[in-house]
Amino acid sequence: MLDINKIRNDFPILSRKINGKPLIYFDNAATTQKPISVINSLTDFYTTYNSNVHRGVHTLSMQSTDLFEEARNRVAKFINSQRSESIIWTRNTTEGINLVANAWGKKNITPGDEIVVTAMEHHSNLVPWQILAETNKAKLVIIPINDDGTLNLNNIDTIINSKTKIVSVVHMSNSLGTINPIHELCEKAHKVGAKFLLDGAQSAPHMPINVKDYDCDFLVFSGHKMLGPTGIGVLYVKPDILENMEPFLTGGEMVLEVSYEKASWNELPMKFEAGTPNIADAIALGEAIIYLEKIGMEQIREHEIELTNYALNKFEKLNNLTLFGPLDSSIRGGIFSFHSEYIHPHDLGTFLDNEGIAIRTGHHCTMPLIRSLNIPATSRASFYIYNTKDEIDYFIQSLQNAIKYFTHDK
Amino acid sequence: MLDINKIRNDFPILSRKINGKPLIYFDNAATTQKPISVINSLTDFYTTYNSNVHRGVHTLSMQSTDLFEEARNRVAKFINSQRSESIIWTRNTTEGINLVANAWGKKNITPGDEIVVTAMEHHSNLVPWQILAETNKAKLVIIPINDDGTLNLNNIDTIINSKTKIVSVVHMSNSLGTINPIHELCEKAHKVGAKFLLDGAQSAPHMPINVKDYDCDFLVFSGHKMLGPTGIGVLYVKPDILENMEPFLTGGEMVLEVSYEKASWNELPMKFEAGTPNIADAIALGEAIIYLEKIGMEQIREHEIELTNYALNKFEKLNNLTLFGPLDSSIRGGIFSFHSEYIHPHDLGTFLDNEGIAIRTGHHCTMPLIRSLNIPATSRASFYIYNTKDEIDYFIQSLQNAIKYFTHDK
Amino acid sequence: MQLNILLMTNNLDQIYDEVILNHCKNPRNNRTILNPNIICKAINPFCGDEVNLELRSNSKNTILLVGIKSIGCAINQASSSMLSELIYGKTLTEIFRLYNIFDSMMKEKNVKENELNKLGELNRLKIIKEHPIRIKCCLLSWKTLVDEINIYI
Amino acid sequence: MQLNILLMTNNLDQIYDEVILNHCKNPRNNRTILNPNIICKAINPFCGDEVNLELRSNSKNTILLVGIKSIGCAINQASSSMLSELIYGKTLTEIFRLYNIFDSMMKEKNVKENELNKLGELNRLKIIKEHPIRIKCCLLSWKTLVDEINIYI
Ligand SMILES: Cc1ncc(COP(=O)(O)O)c(C=O)c1O
Ligand SMILES: Cc1ncc(COP(=O)(O)O)c(C=O)c1O
Repeated sequence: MLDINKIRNDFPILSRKINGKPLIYFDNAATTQKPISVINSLTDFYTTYNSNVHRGVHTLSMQSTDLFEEARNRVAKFINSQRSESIIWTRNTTEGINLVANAWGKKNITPGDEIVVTAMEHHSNLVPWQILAETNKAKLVIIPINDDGTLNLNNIDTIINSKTKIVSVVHMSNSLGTINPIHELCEKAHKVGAKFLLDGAQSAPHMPINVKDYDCDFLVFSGHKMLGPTGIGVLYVKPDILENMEPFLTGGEMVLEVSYEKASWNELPMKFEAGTPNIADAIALGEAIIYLEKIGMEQIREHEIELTNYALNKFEKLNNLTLFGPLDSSIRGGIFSFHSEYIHPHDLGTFLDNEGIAIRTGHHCTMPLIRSLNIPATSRASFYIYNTKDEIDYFIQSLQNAIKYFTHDK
Repeated sequence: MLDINKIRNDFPILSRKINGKPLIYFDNAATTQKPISVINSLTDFYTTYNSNVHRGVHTLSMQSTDLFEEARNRVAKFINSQRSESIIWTRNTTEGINLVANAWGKKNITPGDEIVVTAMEHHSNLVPWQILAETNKAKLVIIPINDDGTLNLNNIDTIINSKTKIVSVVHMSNSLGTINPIHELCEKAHKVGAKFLLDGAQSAPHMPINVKDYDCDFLVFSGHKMLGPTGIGVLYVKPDILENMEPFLTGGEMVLEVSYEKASWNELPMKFEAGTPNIADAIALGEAIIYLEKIGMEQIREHEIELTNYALNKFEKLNNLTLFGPLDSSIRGGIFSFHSEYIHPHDLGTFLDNEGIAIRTGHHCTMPLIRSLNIPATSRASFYIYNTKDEIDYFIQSLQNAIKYFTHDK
Repeated sequence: MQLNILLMTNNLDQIYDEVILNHCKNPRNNRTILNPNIICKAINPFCGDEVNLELRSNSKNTILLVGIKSIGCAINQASSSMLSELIYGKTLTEIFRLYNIFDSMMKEKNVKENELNKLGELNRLKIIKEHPIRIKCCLLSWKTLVDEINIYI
Repeated sequence: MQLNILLMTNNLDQIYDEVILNHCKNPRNNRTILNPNIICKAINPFCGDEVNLELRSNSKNTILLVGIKSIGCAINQASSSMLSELIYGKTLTEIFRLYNIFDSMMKEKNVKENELNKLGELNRLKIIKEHPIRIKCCLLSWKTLVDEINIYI
């Protein structure tokens, strides 16, 4: 059991009032709040160590480099990557996927090849593949979903076939909460010789991640969704693939030798990090990981299963709305998308905001999925380590009040 | 005249001791230190407003969006851009140039075209063009330099000709300090119908920048070199060009409508900002600009001219080393690269570090330039608003001591 | 940091006042009409708001009949319902002027009192300015109409 | 934040101790030799350090003559000069072992006392561990040689 009160004290923003009411932050799938240790790490860096990294012989530069590379090692351990060279800093999940689609994809996808994603992908794990498929004359194939928001794997052996070159799948859906069967999909991809990319944007913050166990070739996630600052993300690449990838962004830091005519590339992972990196935020992400590991990723997952069961139970009793996603908390994260014909998500969002509750409304960057549900948008509440059952109670109550407000005459 | 003492008090790191000596930070061309207002802006954001931007209906999201877009407006005003849509957030200068080379270049450079850069470009303004020239079968043409580190424009009308499609030039050289004649070069580019990109990484922090006056088509710079945090940079694009540029990174935020088959693009500038942006650092860069504007960019330039003249005068008296770059402070920034045959830059760097002085040694990401000087590397001292003549005195003294240390027997 | 929005009014009943809620619960002219000569439709893909507008005008470009079917949030519905009442009997040129006043009001521009009066109940939507993300909801039906009639005037 | 480096010794005379400065001001075997049978060369493009190494060995792979010309920083020069003394009279296999000890020492690995003793003056370079950026300078000439002789052993 997490000591939620203690945890909440570490998050200064949670004591903020919104419209006179205590903030209930249920927009964690969009971005999470930051503990004081992460905020302090930024202040510490800029007041004590700030310098550009690599190749500096002065003390500040050596110290910055040390902290920066230590953060990389920490990320490597966090996802059980054996080599820290496998960790490439990106801005966010989106950049990570673009990097793979360009640096690996452009070279390895040939006409007639197939790229497989699922029907529940975030735009960031869909559009880069659409573009790659178009430029390299490949075909994008979609794994469909069942009504309960799980993947429909009935025809999976037709979908993942000898033409498949990469399978790119979201670990935990940010719209449905579904946790997908990664081991199975990765194995199927490898069996036909395809690579496997795991979009861990929603899973890395909420459950233990183990690249060695999954055996995935690529993993991407964003720091800002796991207590870290905005502007820093991670791309993990399996060592043997990394060696054969072309660079993506080019310029300073990523080169070894440059003449006016041509350039050769620096060693890994610098080859993929052009220009001055986001040093302070990388270090702060390391600090966020320290915080998460202190609580324990297993414990975090348990806490969220508990909240999820609690919320599922509450939602079950409401008959004026539809909840999306699986009802089994063992394959669902703490993400609740729902729709009510009695209230538009925008109006609900505004109503709840008036009660201090922050939820997200819209298509959550999964527009084709939301359209396939035949609704314009959903409302989404998503939980994290600092959320409580009391907050869920208040939220469910407010939700009911909102529906009343917009359906009955005053 | 700047009130340097007052300014120094705003920079917490300047009171740090390095090896028991007060820090003299002369590595500003690599990255600058941060004033307390910028550091506080990060803390403020994460303790009070933190949320993802755009499309959120809750208070935190509206406030974050407001602050984020306000920072964009501030950048627009800072460089005298009429429209804030012209301001695209990037990670750094390097990403900005890559974005142009890809989103504009891939479409507009055809076989036989010429791309013009100078012999003093940073790798970040060289390698992306090498790659583009190779993939699009164009030719990269180099404007040579004179012995005094200024551009040699004798054959400029042959170099910039009807085949030229883009001229991409560093405003202030990070290795030589040279300030290039932008008006003239931009006019020549436009006369032949070519676009003009200005690499403002070293100029935007140190002098007034006016995109309307220069009439440049693209301008790039990095927040971390102008008191802002690492991880945020700016690309300015002239409005009419912006409309016709293809997206670069794709995914969340930058799309308008997405189906499983294809996507259409969001309005400007979001079309070029895929995924969750670096919100906190963009806002903090806005805060850095407030700080710079309070001092005044004209005043900053004057201060640096004064330091430059002072340092030039000191360097002139040393006969055991070679100083690179022009000796006229009206076309030179506060950047001093030099070489002495009596001491290797690495050893000098280590020696000065022992005295608390941070300088950079190496090729400063301008390897072809440094090689053309027939030396392995230079030592570089670079100044900013918080540097003083006293510091220059101590630096020059230490420099002489270092040469003594390595040439005479103890 | 300067944050205008910090001072915003956020009392729910000020946003969803009686008039707005009434329009949204009982949308006026919520129908299709016979023989429309102006038909337009718009979708805001971000939130799924959708407007279907049908008008019949005479040779003097005066609106004689209005039908509007609007799906979406309360603000979009109320704005559409108000539009359907306000444009009745107006010429296309007059509608264009009304739109300009409304658009200016929503974009923080200075608008004269006597101009604002022409908007009637639409004035109630001024409060939405403080929720920038929802200004689009207010303007959707209006912008749709004006984009269409632009060719006639 | 944990910062091992914070505790680093930074006294200049510890880095550039007399022995190191002496080697760098009076580099040993700084010459080309006649009829070398092993020649190798390396450049570190980042700082321009350059090493040119010429050796003559006998049929038992024992080094009989050493010439080394090294350009670069004091650390590289000292390391090269020490190398030229240390490898004299050694077999290629012995050199390879010495390199492994030296490399381990510089990379924070545990190395036994009696192993370290074999390095002689090279032990002085241990302090460079605290300046990670300059470890490459220490190792350049050694790595160049070992990469070359790898094919012989
Ligand atoms: C002239 C110039 N251009 C480009 C860059 C690259 O900047 P960044 O590393 O922030 O991308 C630099 C900084 O080193 C520079 O000085
Ligand atoms: C599943 C999933 N993938 C990708 C992303 C994109 O993350 P970012 O915006 O940090 O690039 C998100 C976040 O919205 C997500 O939830």
